[in-house]
Amino acid sequence: MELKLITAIIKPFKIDDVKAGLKAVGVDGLTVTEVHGFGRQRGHTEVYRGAEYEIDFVPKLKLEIITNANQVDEIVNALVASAATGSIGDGKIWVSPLETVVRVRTDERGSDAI
Amino acid sequence: MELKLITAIIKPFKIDDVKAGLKAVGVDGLTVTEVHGFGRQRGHTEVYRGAEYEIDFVPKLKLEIITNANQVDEIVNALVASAATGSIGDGKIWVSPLETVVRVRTDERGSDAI
Amino acid sequence: MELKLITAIIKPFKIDDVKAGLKAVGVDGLTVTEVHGFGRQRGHTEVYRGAEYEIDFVPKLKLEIITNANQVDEIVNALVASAATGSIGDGKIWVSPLETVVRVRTDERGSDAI
Amino acid sequence: MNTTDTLWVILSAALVLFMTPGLALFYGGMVRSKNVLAIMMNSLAAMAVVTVIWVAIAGSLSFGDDLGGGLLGNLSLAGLAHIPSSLPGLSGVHASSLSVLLYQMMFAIITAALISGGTTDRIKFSSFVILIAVWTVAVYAPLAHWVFSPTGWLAHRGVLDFAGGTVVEINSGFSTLAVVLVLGPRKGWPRDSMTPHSVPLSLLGLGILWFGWLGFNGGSSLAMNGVAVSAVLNTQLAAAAGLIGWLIYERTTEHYATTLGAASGGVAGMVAITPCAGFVQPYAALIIGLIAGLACAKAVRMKFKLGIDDSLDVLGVHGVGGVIGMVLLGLFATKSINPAGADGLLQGGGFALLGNELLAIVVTASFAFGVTWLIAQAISKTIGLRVSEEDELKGLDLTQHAESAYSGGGSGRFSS
Amino acid sequence: MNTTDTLWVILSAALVLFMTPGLALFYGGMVRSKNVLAIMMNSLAAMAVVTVIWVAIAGSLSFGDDLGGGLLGNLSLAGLAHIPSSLPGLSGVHASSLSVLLYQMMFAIITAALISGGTTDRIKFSSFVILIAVWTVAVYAPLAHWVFSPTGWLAHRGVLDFAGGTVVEINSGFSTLAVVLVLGPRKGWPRDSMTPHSVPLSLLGLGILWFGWLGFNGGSSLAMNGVAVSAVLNTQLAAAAGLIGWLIYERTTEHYATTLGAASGGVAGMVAITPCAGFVQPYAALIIGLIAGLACAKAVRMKFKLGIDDSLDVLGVHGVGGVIGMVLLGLFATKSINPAGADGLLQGGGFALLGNELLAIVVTASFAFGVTWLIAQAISKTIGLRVSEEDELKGLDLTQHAESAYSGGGSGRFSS
Amino acid sequence: MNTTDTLWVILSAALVLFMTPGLALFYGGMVRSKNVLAIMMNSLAAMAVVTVIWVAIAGSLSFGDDLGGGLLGNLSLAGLAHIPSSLPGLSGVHASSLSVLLYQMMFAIITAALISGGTTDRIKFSSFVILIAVWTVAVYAPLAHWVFSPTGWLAHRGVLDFAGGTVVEINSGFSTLAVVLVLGPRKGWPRDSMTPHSVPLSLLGLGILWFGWLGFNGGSSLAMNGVAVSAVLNTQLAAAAGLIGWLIYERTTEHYATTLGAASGGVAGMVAITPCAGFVQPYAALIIGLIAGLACAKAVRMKFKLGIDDSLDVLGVHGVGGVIGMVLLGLFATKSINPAGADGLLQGGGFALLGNELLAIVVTASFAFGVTWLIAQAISKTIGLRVSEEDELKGLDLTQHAESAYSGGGSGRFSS
Ligand SMILES: Nc1ncnc2c1ncn2[C@@H]1O[C@H](COP(=O)(O)OP(=O)(O)O)[C@@H](O)[C@H]1O
Ligand SMILES: Nc1ncnc2c1ncn2[C@@H]1O[C@H](COP(=O)(O)OP(=O)(O)O)[C@@H](O)[C@H]1O
Ligand SMILES: Nc1ncnc2c1ncn2[C@@H]1O[C@H](COP(=O)(O)OP(=O)(O)O)[C@@H](O)[C@H]1O
Repeated sequence: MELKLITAIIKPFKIDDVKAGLKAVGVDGLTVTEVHGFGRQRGHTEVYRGAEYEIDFVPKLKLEIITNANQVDEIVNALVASAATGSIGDGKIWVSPLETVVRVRTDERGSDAI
Repeated sequence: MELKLITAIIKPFKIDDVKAGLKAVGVDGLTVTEVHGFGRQRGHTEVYRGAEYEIDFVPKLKLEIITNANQVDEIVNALVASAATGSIGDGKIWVSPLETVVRVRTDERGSDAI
Repeated sequence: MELKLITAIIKPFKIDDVKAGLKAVGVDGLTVTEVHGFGRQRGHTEVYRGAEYEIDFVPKLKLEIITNANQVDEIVNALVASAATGSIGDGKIWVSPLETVVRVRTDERGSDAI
Repeated sequence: MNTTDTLWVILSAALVLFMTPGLALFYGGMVRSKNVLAIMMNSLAAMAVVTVIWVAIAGSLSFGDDLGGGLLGNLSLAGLAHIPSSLPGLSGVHASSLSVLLYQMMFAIITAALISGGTTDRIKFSSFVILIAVWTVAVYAPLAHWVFSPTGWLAHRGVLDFAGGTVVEINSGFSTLAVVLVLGPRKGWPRDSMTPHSVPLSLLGLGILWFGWLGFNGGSSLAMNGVAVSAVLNTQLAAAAGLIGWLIYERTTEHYATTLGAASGGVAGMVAITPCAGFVQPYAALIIGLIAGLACAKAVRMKFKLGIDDSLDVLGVHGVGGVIGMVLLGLFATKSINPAGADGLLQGGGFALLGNELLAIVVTASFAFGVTWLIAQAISKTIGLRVSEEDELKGLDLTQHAESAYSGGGSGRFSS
Repeated sequence: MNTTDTLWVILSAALVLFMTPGLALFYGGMVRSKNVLAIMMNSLAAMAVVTVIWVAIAGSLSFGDDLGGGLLGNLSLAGLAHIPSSLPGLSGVHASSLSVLLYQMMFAIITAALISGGTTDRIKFSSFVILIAVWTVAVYAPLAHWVFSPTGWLAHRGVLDFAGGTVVEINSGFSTLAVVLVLGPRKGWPRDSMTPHSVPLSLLGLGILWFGWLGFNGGSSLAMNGVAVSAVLNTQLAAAAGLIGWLIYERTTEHYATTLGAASGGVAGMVAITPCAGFVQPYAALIIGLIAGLACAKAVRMKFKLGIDDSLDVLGVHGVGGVIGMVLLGLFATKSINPAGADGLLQGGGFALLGNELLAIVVTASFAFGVTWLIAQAISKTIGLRVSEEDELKGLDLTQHAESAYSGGGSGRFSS
Repeated sequence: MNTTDTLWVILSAALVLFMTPGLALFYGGMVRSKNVLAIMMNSLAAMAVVTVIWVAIAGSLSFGDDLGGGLLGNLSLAGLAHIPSSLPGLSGVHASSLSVLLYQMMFAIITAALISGGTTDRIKFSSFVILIAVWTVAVYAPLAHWVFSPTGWLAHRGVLDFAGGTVVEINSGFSTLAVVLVLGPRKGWPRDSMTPHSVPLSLLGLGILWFGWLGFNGGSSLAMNGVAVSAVLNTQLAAAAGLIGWLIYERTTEHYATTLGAASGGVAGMVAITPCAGFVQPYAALIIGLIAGLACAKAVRMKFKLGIDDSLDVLGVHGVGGVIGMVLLGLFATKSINPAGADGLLQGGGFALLGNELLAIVVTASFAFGVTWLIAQAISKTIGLRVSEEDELKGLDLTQHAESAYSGGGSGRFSS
């Protein structure tokens, strides 16, 4: 069975909703990274003793999910449904091909490792 | 020569063992990210003035290694051997295809850039 | 239109230059992660009450940029041009294939989602 | 003027002043990192605004000549320009009058700052400033006059309150409750996780509070004498017992003992001993602290059932702890420690004192709640009390103060 | 020896000592995380090195018998081995002479530590140590003699300076300016983002500074009396008003009110009241603080135009604030608060005092700037004042001290 | 009762109390972030548990009427209910007896808290509580009686120890050694990296310790007099010299000067001056501090060779520093500073004092080590002293206290 990596950038405060949305479609493993995004969404201004700084990097979370190819659509849809707020900066999802997956504990490979 | 990206999620306290294991098979470059994982491994409970929080995200390290395709197996095996503790939550490894690698300093491309 | 993911490891203090370099070639979205790199660049020594620690992990930033395939070369060149200092540890760039990209807010797919 | 007494009062004033930054840290550690500066700023604002208002008017309303019926002082002390050698009713005090007014100013500051523990994460900065400015005049000053000035009607009736079980503790608890009810709970509360962003900061705050509280209670003798020594000792004992009480509650009901619980228990013990410090014996201080630790641990767990987002438990710790202290003072007060005091029920003094203490509790809680509720409503209906939903989500540090508490550096974000 | 006075002086000495770690935190929070240890280490170095130099020689140069013309003390007190029961010119002081010398030592320490606010992020540790060692003897001690010893020429002329508007504030401001001009700006300044890595750390520092400053100013009466009480009260008032002034500046010109601004305004107010604390009435303290808050807020925004990287605004806050305090003292001083003082212009005293204060400002600023510039040049030309570009980029914590302020743990980097 | 003396003792008590949260921070910064709350909690526990035990019994065992032979006090003071106007043997003390007992309580607290510096990262919380409870009665109280009560056998022999070189410093050092030997090293020590998670927290702790130590040593005169002033001054001098000594060691042997080294040197200097503070001249304080800084810097580097994981160097700093202080007191003590003292070897007093000091060192070290070892063994064999390997790996904050020191927020982990 082919394997895919789904990467999603989301707004941090949506993490609980997204977790729930993913659980509903059978995802029970993922890896989260705190990242900063730059895009259409405006950042903010900070001021320290009169020195103004434009901060255009916005805190985001990156989710990585490895999955069987046949589940990709369902998961992407669940991500979109649970992460969207409708306002700019909701984030991106991208899907990449994988060649192998291994479970470290057991050395299982492929779909069994997920 | 084809190039691959190996990504490994491991338990943080195994980093020294893994580094040693990788060195032994000739890996002398990698990139590490502090991440949080969610999976079979149970998290823990925290309590603040009686409010209980179930924390299911577990701290993990993510390692990214770019390498020639012919070394992938050896590296994956070294990762499994050095990162496994046998208990749940030891992590995952996945391998993805790459199209180019560039060394920023010299603009070298491909295998030379590793 | 084919889509690609460009990943770049750079020295943290170059982020402003790189952002400017990327803007010049039309990149207006990216995601940044704080990472630690291990490679040829030497780390440093820390000492606490006589206990010496060799720290070989060096702070780096990881940039991820999703883009149309036809822009990859231009972006990679801009990255090399803006991130290079000429000294060891300037970092790596790698390019991977993507299968889909989705904008969470609108559910747009493919090039439109970038 | 007795110089030793004055020195003691000045030193105590400095210690109480130091408690407010301590409180800012204690509270700051407990909130999420996006709101830490905003809550610390509330304490800073109290240090500035209440100081000015106290000098201008509130100090005089509290300790000026009584206007009649023990209800309020007049403006004889306004501006602190002409200070009599002894304040009305305090002719037995030999510390300089100015030092006493300075010391009392610090009480007004920290009481105002305490309110921020309930309103954190959602109150507009400008509204908080207006709130505490009005409140210092309309709520704090009358209460201080009633209880701390011997010419006040509660003091005159024989209510005992050594260092502010009513004026500081019950007052802050019920005033905060009023503001919180007008303000509403934080978005996402109690569903979302709102864990303390830095417990060590809170523990540091506790350390400063504990240190300062020795002067907060000790100084209330307004003289360096045996009563002052007892007050300091009792504060230490009640803090220790309160800490133990809270941990006992946690261990027996929930099987763990937390550091935030320990810190909270220490505070609860010191809150409860505040009215009692110069009136009770050491063994009583231990009992009072222990009961306060147990009871406040229970109390803070009830807000979830009541659905009241008193975020950092001002009511649960200061309100409840203050009530406990006042009630137990009615039981344990003894003239053997302080001849100027009274004997409580268990010391053969009958119900007289207990009755007075209960009256003071009811009066303080009602007055503080009622008037503060009116002030909060007035602000809410006019300029608004609360930030927008979007600002609340982004955090008050950024949206109210254009700052981030912690930053990595380069490009404003990444360490370089 | 009067024990109460001695106790007050000792307590004040302890409070001033505590201000230096407070300053280390105030400053430490404002720099990037790669330089926080280095700047804190500068304060630690001042606590160690200035202590030794003070005992060995500088204390005596300041308070020993005048060598003639009020220019410098002799070495009669060197080593603090033989201390007369009262110091030259201070026969009216009944606190122990040793306690006074101890108290004054703490002033020398914090004044030296203040310089690090300008030189941070680029000064070599060893050079900073040498700088403050020489400076304590060549700059601080003469100024302290001129102003703080009644036998000094400025004091003798009638210059009033209660707790160091010249010796501490103007001195540190202009000394720092001199070093900064020799040192040059930080690499990347002002283009690169250099945001504070931990504002809560700075706010904690402010809390400690505020607490300590009550003793810094209060203790300068060298006796527990009405002047001491006034000095403490005025310090509190000026801090409050300074905080408000700075925030008013921010809100009216830039539409926000920051916590770092609040903290800075509190400091500005206390700086300005330092020379005035025991000489003015409460209303004047409020005015002085308010003006200082407004003016220093403006002043710190001018360094960008001048292109001078006085990184944490020692000149803008301490230099400017000190000048404001000295000038306003010439207006507001009144013998009604301190019979040993004088009446200022607005108190019917004419221009005499104001003239003296202006003279003291000019003398202090010129002397501090000039001599410090020579010292900094000498160091710069010999062992060098500044770290290498590469070390500056990596950060001083790693390159000067082989340490990281914050670390995760495992493999020296990741929490495990 | 002399009010000035009492005020000095009370103030000193407050300063010593403040040292324990300071210690919690000093230690907390040095451990990994997964164990910071646990070690701070050890200090909080000492503040609570030792307070109660001191009032109940240990204070009386220390300062009650001697049971015979100077070995232990009786229970006359138990509960602090009936306090004589002067404590046995202390009729020359005019501070209130209760204030003295309060002050001494703070010593017992911090001595117990010091032990956590050795046992951190692996000791069970409940076992630590039991350990210090028993230890306060069985180890601390007897030692305090022997040395601090004039009726104790060591004091009676003429042993000098101004503020606890034996009772606090050597005692904590060797008691910790005993517990550490029973406990064993941390998993992974010394191979794994265990870098301090927040050096600024430790530097803040040092600042508080330094501030408090002025009262720790100064207050031990139990009166505001020239000896108190000398004690405060000497503490400052030794801290400064200790800091310099440690840095000299680092620079000459390892080519760097660290901030943690500076902080440790300051502590080492203050440890060593503790027994000497009120007995020696300023120049001697500088020498004592310098030697302590050098020697303790060397000492902490030896644990790696000995394979003893005294994690934060309680033996290396407090044990070694205390021994150095006691020995040098035998050389430098002089009646010119304190007529109630004695002359040391270099002051023409012969070997008498030095002999006494050496005896006190040996007795204290042996007694503390021996009895503490028995207590630790008893706990280890019954309820266990150490957490499980898994819990140690996860960290004590989570597994002992169900808390994380630092958290981002949302989902309990990520800032939102
Ligand atoms: N080209 C890109 N490559 C990588 N990440 C991107 C790219 N564009 C946007 N992102 C990520 O997606 C986030 C949201 O993008 P943004 O343009 O702000 O809004 P939207 O998702 O509504 O289009 C960004 O903060 C960034 O993390
Ligand atoms: N489907 C997945 N996609 C991405 N990462 C995963 C996935 N499943 C698990 N992980 C990562 O691997 C870690 C370990 O997984 P877990 O299920 O806990 O145990 P095990 O590795 O023993 O199967 C997780 O914490 C998470 O970081
Ligand atoms: N094989 C690799 N796989 C992944 N990342 C690598 C690899 N080699 C180097 N890196 C990353 O690139 C950074 C720079 O590499 P380094 O070898 O130090 O210098 P250079 O870029 O000059 O070759 C490293 O810190 C690491 O983050």
